[in-house]
Amino acid sequence: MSPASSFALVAVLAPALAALVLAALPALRRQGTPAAMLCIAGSLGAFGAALAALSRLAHTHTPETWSRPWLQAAGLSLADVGVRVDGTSAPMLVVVTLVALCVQVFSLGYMHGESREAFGRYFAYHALFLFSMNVLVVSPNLLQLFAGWELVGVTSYLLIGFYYRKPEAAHAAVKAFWVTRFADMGLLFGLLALFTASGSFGWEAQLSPAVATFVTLMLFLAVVGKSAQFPLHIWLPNAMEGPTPVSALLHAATMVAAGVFLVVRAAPLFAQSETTRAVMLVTGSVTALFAACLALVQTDIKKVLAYSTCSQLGYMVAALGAGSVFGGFFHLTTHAFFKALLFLAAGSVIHAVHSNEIGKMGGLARRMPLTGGAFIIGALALAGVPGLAGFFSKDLVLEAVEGKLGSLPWIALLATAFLTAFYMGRVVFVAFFGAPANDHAAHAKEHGWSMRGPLVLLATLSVVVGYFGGDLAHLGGHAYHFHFTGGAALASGLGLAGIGLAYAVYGRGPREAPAIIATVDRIAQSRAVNRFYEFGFRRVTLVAADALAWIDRYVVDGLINMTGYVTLALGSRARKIQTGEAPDYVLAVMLGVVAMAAWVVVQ
Amino acid sequence: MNALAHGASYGALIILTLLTTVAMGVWFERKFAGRMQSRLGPTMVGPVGLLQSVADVVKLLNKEDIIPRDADRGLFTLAPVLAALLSLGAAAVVPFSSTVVAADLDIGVIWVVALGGLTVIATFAAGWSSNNKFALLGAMRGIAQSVSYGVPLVLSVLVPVILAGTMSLSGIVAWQTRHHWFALWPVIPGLPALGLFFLAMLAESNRIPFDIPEAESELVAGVTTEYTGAKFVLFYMAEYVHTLVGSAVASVLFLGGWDGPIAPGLHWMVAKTLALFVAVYWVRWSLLRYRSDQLMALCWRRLTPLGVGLVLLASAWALFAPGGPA
Amino acid sequence: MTLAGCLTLAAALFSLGVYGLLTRRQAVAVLVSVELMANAANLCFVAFSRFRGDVTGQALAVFALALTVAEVAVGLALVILLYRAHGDTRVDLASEMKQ
Amino acid sequence: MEGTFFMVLAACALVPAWLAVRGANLIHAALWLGASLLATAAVYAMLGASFLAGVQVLVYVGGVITLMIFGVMMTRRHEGLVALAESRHQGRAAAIAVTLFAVIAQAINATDGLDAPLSAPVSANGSALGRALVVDHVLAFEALSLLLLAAIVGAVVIARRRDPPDAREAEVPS
Repeated sequence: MSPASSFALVAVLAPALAALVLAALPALRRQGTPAAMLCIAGSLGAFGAALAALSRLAHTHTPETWSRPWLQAAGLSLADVGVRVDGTSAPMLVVVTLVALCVQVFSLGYMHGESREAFGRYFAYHALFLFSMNVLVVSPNLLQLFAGWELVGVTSYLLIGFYYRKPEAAHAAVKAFWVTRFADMGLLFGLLALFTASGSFGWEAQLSPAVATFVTLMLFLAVVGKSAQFPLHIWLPNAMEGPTPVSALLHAATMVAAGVFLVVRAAPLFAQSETTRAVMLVTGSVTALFAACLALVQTDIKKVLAYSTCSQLGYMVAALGAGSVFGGFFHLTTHAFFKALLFLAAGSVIHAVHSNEIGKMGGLARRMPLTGGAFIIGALALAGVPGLAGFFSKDLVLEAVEGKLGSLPWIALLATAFLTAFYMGRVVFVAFFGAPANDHAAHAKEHGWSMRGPLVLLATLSVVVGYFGGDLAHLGGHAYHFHFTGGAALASGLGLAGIGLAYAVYGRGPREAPAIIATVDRIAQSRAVNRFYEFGFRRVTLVAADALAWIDRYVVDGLINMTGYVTLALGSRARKIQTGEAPDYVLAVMLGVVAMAAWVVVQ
Repeated sequence: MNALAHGASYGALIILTLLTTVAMGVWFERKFAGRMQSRLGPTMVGPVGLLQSVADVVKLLNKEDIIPRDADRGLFTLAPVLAALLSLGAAAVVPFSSTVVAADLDIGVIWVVALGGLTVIATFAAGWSSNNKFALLGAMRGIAQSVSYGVPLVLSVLVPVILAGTMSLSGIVAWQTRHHWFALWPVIPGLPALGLFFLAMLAESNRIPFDIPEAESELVAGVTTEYTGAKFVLFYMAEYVHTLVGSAVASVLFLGGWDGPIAPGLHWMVAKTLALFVAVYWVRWSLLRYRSDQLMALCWRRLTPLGVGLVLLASAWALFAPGGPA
Repeated sequence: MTLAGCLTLAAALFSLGVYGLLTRRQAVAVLVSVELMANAANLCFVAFSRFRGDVTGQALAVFALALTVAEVAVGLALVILLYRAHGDTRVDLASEMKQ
Repeated sequence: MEGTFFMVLAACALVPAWLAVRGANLIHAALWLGASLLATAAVYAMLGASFLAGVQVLVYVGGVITLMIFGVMMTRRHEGLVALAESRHQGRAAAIAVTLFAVIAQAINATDGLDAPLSAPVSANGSALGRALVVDHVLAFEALSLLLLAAIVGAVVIARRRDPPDAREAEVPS
């Protein structure tokens, strides 16, 4: 077993160990802080191991796989389980463990007010999540990836529903679960088709065009669900009912990126289908633009960020659809840092002002300079301001999309870039500048170092990570070298313009929203997509279910009940044979004996 | 046919002898009891009352043969006949000397024990058919007692069988003639086994101190309450013969049978048998009757475990002792 | 004396036992019939043992004998129980299982 | 001579057997069963199984019949000793028994080689039987011992009275 893969294995098993201990020892879990420490230790170990694996890989530049056959039957194994360390999984592993570590440390402060029992439970879920995500990331084939995929789905469910006494949270958890589960059917079908066609769950199989299209479309369905792409994005805003650090970790940086990661992972498959990539390109750009529009009008800071996440994931998907695997992956990496940063900063703000509404904030930059600075750095990175992480990756995406499908996606993404800058500017100006909206905002204070430390770390990374694009590309065997082009200038210009517009609109205190924004707001309020699903559910699914229920009750059950009645009737007749008197039974036995003996003799 | 003739002639001889011995035995017992109780016993009929038994028999045979109205006539008649036949039948396999034996069966031991066990049937038939509650109670007690004491009896009999390695009575005697009497060596399973056999035999033949089926102070005369005349004679005789045959079997099994110095074998055998017979009377006129539950407790809690222990010891002896049975 | 004779005798005894088993209602009488059947089976064992010149048949008969004794012991215990429960020992009285 | 003797014994077995299964009197039935078993024992002896014959008399006639009678007496009131209650299956039972006998007899008839005179007795002194019991079939022997023990314990437990007997009262095996 080579060093890199053993490090990766440690990265998987360290949080697993923590989760196992916390599951097996409820007494320890209910202690709260020790459980949290154990969980963070696990994450720290995982992060260290991931870093070691990455450096090892950077040294050798050789992908490594360690695996064991699984589900053996008749000398064949269905698939392998193990770890694979290559240019995709190693950086992803580092990103995941690092963000998880930051979020967990942040949570120490953020979740401080919870009861000790809930505190321990929270961290136990976190450890389980990290384990699941790592399983997904390092998997050497798509079957293990599927297992990790479902595991993170479960932990997502658990963490969204963390405040399970709150009806909205429980509802959101169920919604997220069902929507992603619907999408996961695609993954299952895709895997089955892949296995049928190629006999394995590897992502390097060569498939016929039709099969490749089917398989990748099915996989993409799962991506749409997990990465909250239009039209299955509806669960992500609701998922904001979970604790804010959870949103930062699962629903911004890591889990939702798993969909993108899947496409990156299975790039050889996706490369075989032009159709799927076109679908991805369209879906990605539509999602990016659509979600950005919705983000314009949200008043809940977390929902702004949630739609922003949708939008950025749309960017990544569009990049992948355009054929730029590295573009998508790079944006995934940078986005993970600055979006986690944004969410944690938002969490810090929310913790201070006890509200999610940006209208109830204001002037926070002065009272919480570190948080405000971190949020602004994140917002600038997201807006694609030159020099920050988002700029490089977004530029790469735009470059990839340019010219595809009549340039419509490119235009959409450019518009998105503008809108992104605008809505982030809106949030920044409304929440962090101007006058405090109320007493909470006026007396907001910075929190302890457990919350400030991760912000500083992530802010730093949001600034610098863009410059490592070349190394990242080199690790994955891609060619990338940044050069400032006209497209980049256009994008950053649009971003700056968006910020400027936001300043013009919101910079000097709250003001009546422009007419166009009000229109978008009205459209958003109509919840068209959700209502479409509700219609589909109530009118189609429920009616069909009612019809099926009728058939089940009166036809299927009727048959069964009839069987029962007939049996009963026969039984009450047959019961008369059972006199309960031994001589009668003996008589029957003897009849049988005589009959058998006679049969034998006659034979 | 020769064997058959041999068996028949010796059988007749043995039966006659037994019956004579019974008659003499009754006289002897009465004299013996009289002496024990500081009285004379029979003196009037014949010299020293020797013909008293004959007179008694004649008297009994002349008595009216009464069958109670509600009795089960068939069984009532069958019972004494069966009792007499069984006790005499047991005598058929007992070797009185190396030649004086009616049927030298290879499973003589089992024959004796089995017929002894069958006596129960006769006891029961008598008690039940009499339609008399004393008789029935006596029969019930008799059955419980016989079935229970059958166990230590068989166990004690197994000791010589194991040591000699044969179930033939004459074979056992022959082994003792060649080696030693079982009552003397190996003394630990041998002598206690003799005691056990003696006690179990007393119980099986309903003799004092185990005469609970009769128990004249409680049950009038037990199973024989309703019997008179010839049937009573048969019962009486059967009981005597049973005791006599039991004594003979004990001699054969434990005391070397016809083995003895100087005198002919038959004399030794008769002497040993009569000695044991006298011992039975000695006990009868010395001891009191046991209570029914005490009797059972003695059997199951004392004698049966003892018997098992003796059988185990005998087995160990047969396995490990030098010069054991072939 | 032939094997056929012994077997026919056994068959007759067995059939009589069957007849008794089917007609008798008294628990003890049922036991009597069962014993008759078991005895018939034993007779077959012994006859075949002689026929084949193999002592195994007799061994089987001994086993069967012991089994029968055990059966009678338990059976009579049940009869006594039946008597305590019903004051009678007719087997058709013991039909509580019918309900 | 032997054949005649066998015929007589067979009659001695069958007639009491008939009386045992038909007799109205339970006690008589048990005793008739004993008689039938005695006759069977005699057949055993004729077949050279003298040990088995002895055991048959000892165990069956001396033990089983006695137990049965004991059982009858323990469970019947004195006036109720007559087993009047006959089953309603008379005709069917007779038909079954006759058919069974016919079938078996037919099977015996149809099989060749059963009419040959029987060979020499297999065991003269029981030692071969003993060896078969405790050497060849020792496992069955031990299992049977266990069964007997279980039967004894079971019978005692089933038949014992609910209220614990007086300490002085010994348990009567039944």
